[in-house]
Amino acid sequence: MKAGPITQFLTEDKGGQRLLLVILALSIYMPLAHLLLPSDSMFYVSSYTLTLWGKYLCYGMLALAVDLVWGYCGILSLGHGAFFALGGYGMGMYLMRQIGDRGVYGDPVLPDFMVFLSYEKLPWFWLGMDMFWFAMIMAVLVPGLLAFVFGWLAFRSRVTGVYLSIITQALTFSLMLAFFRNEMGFGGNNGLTDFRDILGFSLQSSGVRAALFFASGLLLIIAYLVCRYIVNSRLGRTMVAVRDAESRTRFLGYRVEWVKTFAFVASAMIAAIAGILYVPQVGIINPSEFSPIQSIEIIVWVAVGGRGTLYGAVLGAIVVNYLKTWFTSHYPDMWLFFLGALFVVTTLFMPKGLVGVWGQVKDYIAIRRGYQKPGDGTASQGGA
Amino acid sequence: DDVIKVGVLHSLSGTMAISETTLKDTVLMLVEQQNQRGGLLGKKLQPVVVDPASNWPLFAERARQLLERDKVDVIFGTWTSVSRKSVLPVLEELNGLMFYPVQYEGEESSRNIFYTGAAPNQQAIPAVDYLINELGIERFVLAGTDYVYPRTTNRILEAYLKSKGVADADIMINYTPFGHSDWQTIVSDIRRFGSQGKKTAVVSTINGDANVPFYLELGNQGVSAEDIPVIAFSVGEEELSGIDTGPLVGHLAAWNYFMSAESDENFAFIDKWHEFIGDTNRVTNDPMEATYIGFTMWTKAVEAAGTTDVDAVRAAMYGITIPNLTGGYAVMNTNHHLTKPVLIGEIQDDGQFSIVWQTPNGVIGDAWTDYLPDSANIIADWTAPVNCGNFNIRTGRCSGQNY
Amino acid sequence: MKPKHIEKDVVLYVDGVSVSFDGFKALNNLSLILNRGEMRAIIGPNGAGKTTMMDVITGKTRPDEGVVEFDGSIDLTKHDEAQIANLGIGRKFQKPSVIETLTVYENLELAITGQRGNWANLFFKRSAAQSQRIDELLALVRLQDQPDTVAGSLSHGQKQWLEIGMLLAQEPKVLLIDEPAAGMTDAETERTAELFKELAQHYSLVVVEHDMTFIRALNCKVTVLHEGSVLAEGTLDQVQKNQKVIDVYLGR
Amino acid sequence: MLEIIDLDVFYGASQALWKVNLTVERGRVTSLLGRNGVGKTTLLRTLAGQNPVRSGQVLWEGEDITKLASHDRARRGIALIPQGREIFSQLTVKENLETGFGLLPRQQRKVPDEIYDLFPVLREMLKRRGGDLSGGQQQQLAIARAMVMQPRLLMLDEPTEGIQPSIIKDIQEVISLLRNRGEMAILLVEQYFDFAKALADDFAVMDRGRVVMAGEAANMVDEEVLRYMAV
Amino acid sequence: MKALRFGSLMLLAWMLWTPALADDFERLLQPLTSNNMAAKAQVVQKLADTGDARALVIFEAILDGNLHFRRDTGELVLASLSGNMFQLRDPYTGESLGEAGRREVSRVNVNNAIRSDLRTRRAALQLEIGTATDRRNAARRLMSQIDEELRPLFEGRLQVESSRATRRYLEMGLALMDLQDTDPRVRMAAINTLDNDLLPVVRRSLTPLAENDPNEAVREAAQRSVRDIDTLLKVNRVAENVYYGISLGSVLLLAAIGLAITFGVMGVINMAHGEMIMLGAYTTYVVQLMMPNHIEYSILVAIPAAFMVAGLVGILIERGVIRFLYGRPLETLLATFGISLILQQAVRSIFSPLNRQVTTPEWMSGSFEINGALALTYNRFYIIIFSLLVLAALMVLLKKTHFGLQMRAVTQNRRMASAMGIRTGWVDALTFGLGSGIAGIAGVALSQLTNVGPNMGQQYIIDSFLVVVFGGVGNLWGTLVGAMSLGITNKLIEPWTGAVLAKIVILVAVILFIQKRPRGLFALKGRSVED
Ligand SMILES: Nc1ncnc2c1ncn2[C@@H]1O[C@H](COP(=O)(O)OP(=O)(O)OP(=O)(O)O)[C@@H](O)[C@H]1O
Ligand SMILES: Nc1ncnc2c1ncn2[C@@H]1O[C@H](COP(=O)(O)OP(=O)(O)OP(=O)(O)O)[C@@H](O)[C@H]1O
Ligand SMILES: [Mg+2]
Ligand SMILES: [Mg+2]
Repeated sequence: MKAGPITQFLTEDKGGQRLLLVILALSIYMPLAHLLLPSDSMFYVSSYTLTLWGKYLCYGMLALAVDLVWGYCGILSLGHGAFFALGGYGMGMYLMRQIGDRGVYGDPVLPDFMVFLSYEKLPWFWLGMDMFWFAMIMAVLVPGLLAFVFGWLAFRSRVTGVYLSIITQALTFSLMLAFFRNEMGFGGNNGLTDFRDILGFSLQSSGVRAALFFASGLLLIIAYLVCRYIVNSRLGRTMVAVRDAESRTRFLGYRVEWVKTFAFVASAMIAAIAGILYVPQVGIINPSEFSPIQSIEIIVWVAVGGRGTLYGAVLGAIVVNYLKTWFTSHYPDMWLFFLGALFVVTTLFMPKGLVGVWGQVKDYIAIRRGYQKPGDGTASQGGA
Repeated sequence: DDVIKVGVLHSLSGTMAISETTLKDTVLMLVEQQNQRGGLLGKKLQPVVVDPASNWPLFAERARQLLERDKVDVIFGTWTSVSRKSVLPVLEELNGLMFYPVQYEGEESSRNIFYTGAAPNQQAIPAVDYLINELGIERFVLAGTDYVYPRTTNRILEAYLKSKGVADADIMINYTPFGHSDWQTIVSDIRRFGSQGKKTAVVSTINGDANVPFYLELGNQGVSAEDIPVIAFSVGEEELSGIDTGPLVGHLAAWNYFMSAESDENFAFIDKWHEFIGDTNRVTNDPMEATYIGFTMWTKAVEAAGTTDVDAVRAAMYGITIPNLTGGYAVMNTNHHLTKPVLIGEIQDDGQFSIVWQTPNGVIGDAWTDYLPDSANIIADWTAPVNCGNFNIRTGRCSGQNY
Repeated sequence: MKPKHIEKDVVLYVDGVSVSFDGFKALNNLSLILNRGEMRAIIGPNGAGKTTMMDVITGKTRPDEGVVEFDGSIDLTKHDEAQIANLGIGRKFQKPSVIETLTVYENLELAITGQRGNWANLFFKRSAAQSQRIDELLALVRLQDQPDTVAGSLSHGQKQWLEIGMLLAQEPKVLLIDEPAAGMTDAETERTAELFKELAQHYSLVVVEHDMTFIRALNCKVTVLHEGSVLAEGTLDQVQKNQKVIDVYLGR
Repeated sequence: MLEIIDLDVFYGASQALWKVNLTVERGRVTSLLGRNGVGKTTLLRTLAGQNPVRSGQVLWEGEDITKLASHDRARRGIALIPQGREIFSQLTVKENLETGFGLLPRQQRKVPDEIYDLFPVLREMLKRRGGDLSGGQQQQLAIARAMVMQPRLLMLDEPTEGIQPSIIKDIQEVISLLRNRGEMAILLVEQYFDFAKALADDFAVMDRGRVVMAGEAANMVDEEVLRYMAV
Repeated sequence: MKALRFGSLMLLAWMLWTPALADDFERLLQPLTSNNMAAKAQVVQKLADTGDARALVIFEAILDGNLHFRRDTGELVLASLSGNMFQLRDPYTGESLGEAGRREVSRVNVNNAIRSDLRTRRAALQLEIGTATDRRNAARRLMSQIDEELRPLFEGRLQVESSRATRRYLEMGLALMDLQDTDPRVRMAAINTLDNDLLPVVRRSLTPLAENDPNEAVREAAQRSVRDIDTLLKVNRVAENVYYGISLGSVLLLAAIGLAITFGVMGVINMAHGEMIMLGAYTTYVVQLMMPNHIEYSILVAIPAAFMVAGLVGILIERGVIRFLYGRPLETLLATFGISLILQQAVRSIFSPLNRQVTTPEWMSGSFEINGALALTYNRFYIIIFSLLVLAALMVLLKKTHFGLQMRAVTQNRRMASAMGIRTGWVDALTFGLGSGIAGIAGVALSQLTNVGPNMGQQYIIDSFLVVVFGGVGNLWGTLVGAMSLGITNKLIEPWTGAVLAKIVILVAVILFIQKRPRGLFALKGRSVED
């Protein structure tokens, strides 16, 4: 642990490197296969598969964000779905405005749901959302700002542990209720849907699908590298120190509240970006994304993959969601049994998640052989 | 291929499972029945069941899966409006065909969806007419869950009531969140609102699980159907099967179907259902009838078209007429909505409804309500020359189509 | 107000501090003055308030009343733990507390003096001097063979040492050291005393200990606390003869 | 009598105890000495059932207890005063003392007065939460808590740590008193050489996970022992 | 009760028997078999006009819902379902007419209007001949639909009535009629008799007088009375809201107590808590299935049964999963989340995804009337009491028993507790079982208020965590105060904000409150917390 963050990534983060390579390969192969191959080819990627995997990549990024705060900084956020959803709403608003006068009521400005709830004019927070750059900035900034205000207040008051978890849950829950309200101006329960174009290109065209997929892959890779840099830096070690010995870290002179706020905001913004990419691919954003259960599921992905490893989180998100898709179409009546059992089994037998299995196996063999890891045999080396 | 694939897109887990599982079973039953009769166009029907797990984005994903990967010929599915809205773009993009079996708020007509549930004018308006004309109601509480269906319905009703001369002060509107379980305050407000001397009724668009605690609270606070009747648009036999209906006797519901309807078609349907599900205590309800109508019409249309090709089937759908389960006939209109009768039922202590009123004729389902200014000008007609789901008769424009 | 003439030498000024927990007075009008470059031993019965005093100085506990000032005029009661640490007050806890999931090396690296802000931290690169200093400290606390051992799996005594190492890495102006010799062998205790005496040439130290041999070896002024206030002060010999100290603390 | 035979203990993949052999007799104090990190605490914890044994045996009163759970050992009269006190911090002092009552017959479930006489401060603080006590007070509580159990094997892991001199003297007296009653075997880990030596009937010295020297205290050569404890 | 009433009516029918032309009567009944409600309403009117005692029998049968007719012949019969067949009886003689299949007979349907009309008619009759309770209810019913025609009935009854409550209703009824009197003194006296009663009909009847009574004194008296009533109503509303608040609080409390053990004491982030509640509710359902004839006592059986069922499942979960996770509290979240999914699906597979019907016993339904405007519902009342009892019992267990001490010791320091001879395995299992069992009990109570379905647990999990955390983890008093303050605040602001906003406001308030008290309302203080 004496090397710098970048060297460390190159020399130590084998898992991460492998994961990034796979993702890079996917994000090049899948869009190309979708665009170029004939649909009867064995290697063709259908729009179904493409959007599905695009969704997984977004979830992967979301899990990455959660792992940054939870795995490294010990902040168990049960409300990260909120930032994801807010990012998604930002994108949704932009896409809504893109519909223009092609809505069912043909109103040039107001989205359909506003027309039929008798809005006279666009609410102020919808202004400017027809500009892509502005909408994107807002979609990242608003969740970031919310995370900042919320985090700073909570961390400054030293709200920790379950107390923090529960108020993050309360945060997302109250946002869910608020967004459910039709008066809020976000389409209530139905949310935002029926999108047409992005940047003037039809969302249903293969090219846009491919581009969105590629963007998801690329941004996931970038997000991963950013997170990896953070956790490999001394700030990352400080985060771990805060996680495991918060008050002790304070006595070393670190401003714990700022460390946490930093991690929280960074994580919220990554989650928001994931949300931004998610919405055009699944075609709808609605308040159930804020639901606490959704946020808990994110935690579950991270834990299944392997908390505190970053690549484990991404892997966990993809694996769990893949299995979910698979189970729900193959065993629609039974899939909860399988998924539930998966979670239980992972916790019981894979305390370090999927990515820890290999290490576990090695340890097991080592113990069986009575083998002693070099440099670890402290008892025989102490003293003198 | 030698099979015709029928996609079933209903939640089997999550909050909507309670309602939708039954519809999945209904489709399976109808498929089985059709296969016993020798299938369709000489091919067997093969159901493809998936579980979108009450998760709205998942509905779109599953729909895409059904159409693109499983290549189903038709989909029966969705319950909530949002799940339908989520599926809609996928259907339109891939030119799929879906039958939607639930009463809803209207304001929609997609080329790729046939709506076999009630539009507001097939449920809400007749219900209010009944309250005013038959029960002499003068004050109205419009209580609903806060989402699009109640919002729209209540807006329509409000406009309608005002057109009937009901004063603002005699209308109370109340929205509650999904799954609301503590109704004490609201019921007591309703009680107070109804004790001012004018005959009062509650028009309930309360959804799903929130109904049970609502009715329980009504019962416990001693609000009986004779004092303040509640007429509901989302409470059917299945919802009642989870409640002790003793205290609810006399409260009302408006539907196009009640299990208690005494017709031979209905008796046969119920018997078949009991046999299929293996439980004679299971009830039937309106969305099941809507599924039945949709399915039967589809088979008719496929036979008429001689193919399952979506465009051909669609063209064959218009004007198809089949007997309702309650007697009379259902007709598919070119706006993709049905003509069918409206029934008012009172809750009985055995969890059934007794039919106390019925429209003399079928009511034509209206996709775009006439009681809202923005919708009044819009019509849906999927035949030439209009060929549009949202055609503005004032501007002569067809807006909002993706193709 | 503190008398003007001692002001410039005083690094830590505690006056009239009281702390109570649910009615129990852990500190009772406690006063203590520590001069620059002074080493002070503090002894006193269990529960006398020694640790609580350190809690007050380091910002962990807020006093009910009283003045706590650092380096002339900085009012410590107005600062939080991190700020106080950054002002230059370092502390070793009674119960060894290191960051258990980090390695020995990382513990020291976190403690090493320097910028603590997020951005500085994010782009932190160890300078040659810092690397060298960490190596020295590793050797000093005799963990040079285990820099990559996770601190949590050190033995009790090793943790004590690591914590001392971290304290030194911080290079604070004032070191508050709570029971450093606990869990050390006699030989180590001696060595520690030597170490502290050396440190006392550059820093101000407050050392709490129950080991009289150790206190004697420190050879500095001794303050005896009892029931939250100062019972006696002077050289070790003086206080050891004090009958009250014998009664409440030393025993016969 | 406690007999330890060829005990090997691992933490994960690293070995902490190597073929440890030791005997602790009833009515005698065995002092275990050694530098930091040589495995003293590990040994005591293993005896209390807190670390799994890889190989070797522990016999207590003739019975093989190597595989017994911690609480079953407590039920056989083995008590540990752990290093680091391990007070139940949210329980009051009184409740801390009563946690061991489950082992005693109902009529004996009372904290003996002699405990309060030995540690008067505990009597004053019966209602205070254990975690609020000062370090030394907690140490006293930990000793008292073990004594309430009326054990037949008492293991003390650096019991004097953080305790004021006058009480150390008292503890010393109590330990010798308990020894002299002859019903108890006592295993004492201490860094404080004079204390350990004053009480020891037998002694053992550990280094790097091994017992390197053992025997009767009378035969102990201070210099040799101290060599193992030197820096 | 019903039998008695029916019996007395039969007696009366027999006494009043005036053989009319059978054909006439039968012909009158004919429209009952139609679907035309207006015609049916006329039948009722005409039947009543005949004064034929058989009409009473028909009325009673209609109200009880067992008047049917044969679909083929249209013959009126009394029918009751037993198994899959209807048992038929003659409406007048009660003699058996054999059996008929489900679809051979139809019920004579009536609507609310007719039913209400019938009830009023019956009330008039019962005021004469009913039991004391019947008379009181009848007087109350008639009084609020006051009509000059009733005066002789009321006056006649007042002469002989002995029950205070009934007399009061009769007097009020007469006073309400008197309000229309032309003589101002009579009106004045009536106002005095009504004495600011809070029954809605009183205020309603006084309002016109207060607005435009020609006599000034009467007008003023009426105005004063209306004002006083309004003030009283306001007070009552506050009282009502507080009651609602306490009741909501008690629901939150019940839902949270179990969690206060598994999460608050043991530190297990127990996502399956809601499912334990659900198990309790389903147990209630099963118990009711097993004792269909003793629904009244089923709840009393269900409480221990639910405790056992949920408790055992809890113990299984603890032994099977959670015990491997101590020291890894966050992972309990993952495992219990998995368990909760499994339990939900298990219940869905066994009992179907539909809601199950749990009957509320008679003694728990209805409400207790304090005055005309304020009535407290029994079920809520019992639940309040019940929740407090459960809490008290738990507190005693935790604080006063050795097991409680062991429980707390184990959860604080498992290793040391074991070294003290405590069988940590046992204690863990029992503690988790206890928390789960209590959640099961909560399920029994909640089954009386809301749905019993596979998702019901999900509804309570968030609220439960919120309550426990808001109150301060590990402190039962905190859970109590937390639940009550959330409940009451919610209900006090709900009238202003509506249900949705009230909930949002509460959530935001909790978020802000936690900033002030980062460890909840009843925070554990001191050094001990920090490590
Ligand atoms: N949070 C608290 N609540 C109640 N009493 C407390 C609290 N914190 C400390 N005390 C009491 O204050 C007194 C002073 O404790 P402190 O730890 O300062 O003593 P000390 O001098 O360091 O003792 P030792 O030598 O044993 O470490 C003790 O009696 C302790 O029980
Ligand atoms: N939980 C653990 N995991 C891994 N290694 C450990 C663990 N606890 C102790 N060790 C290692 O085992 C060795 C023996 O430790 P132990 O605590 O038994 O020493 P000790 O003799 O009691 O020392 P001290 O006098 O400092 O208390 C040490 O090298 C230590 O690093
Ligand atoms: Mg101390
Ligand atoms: Mg040790």
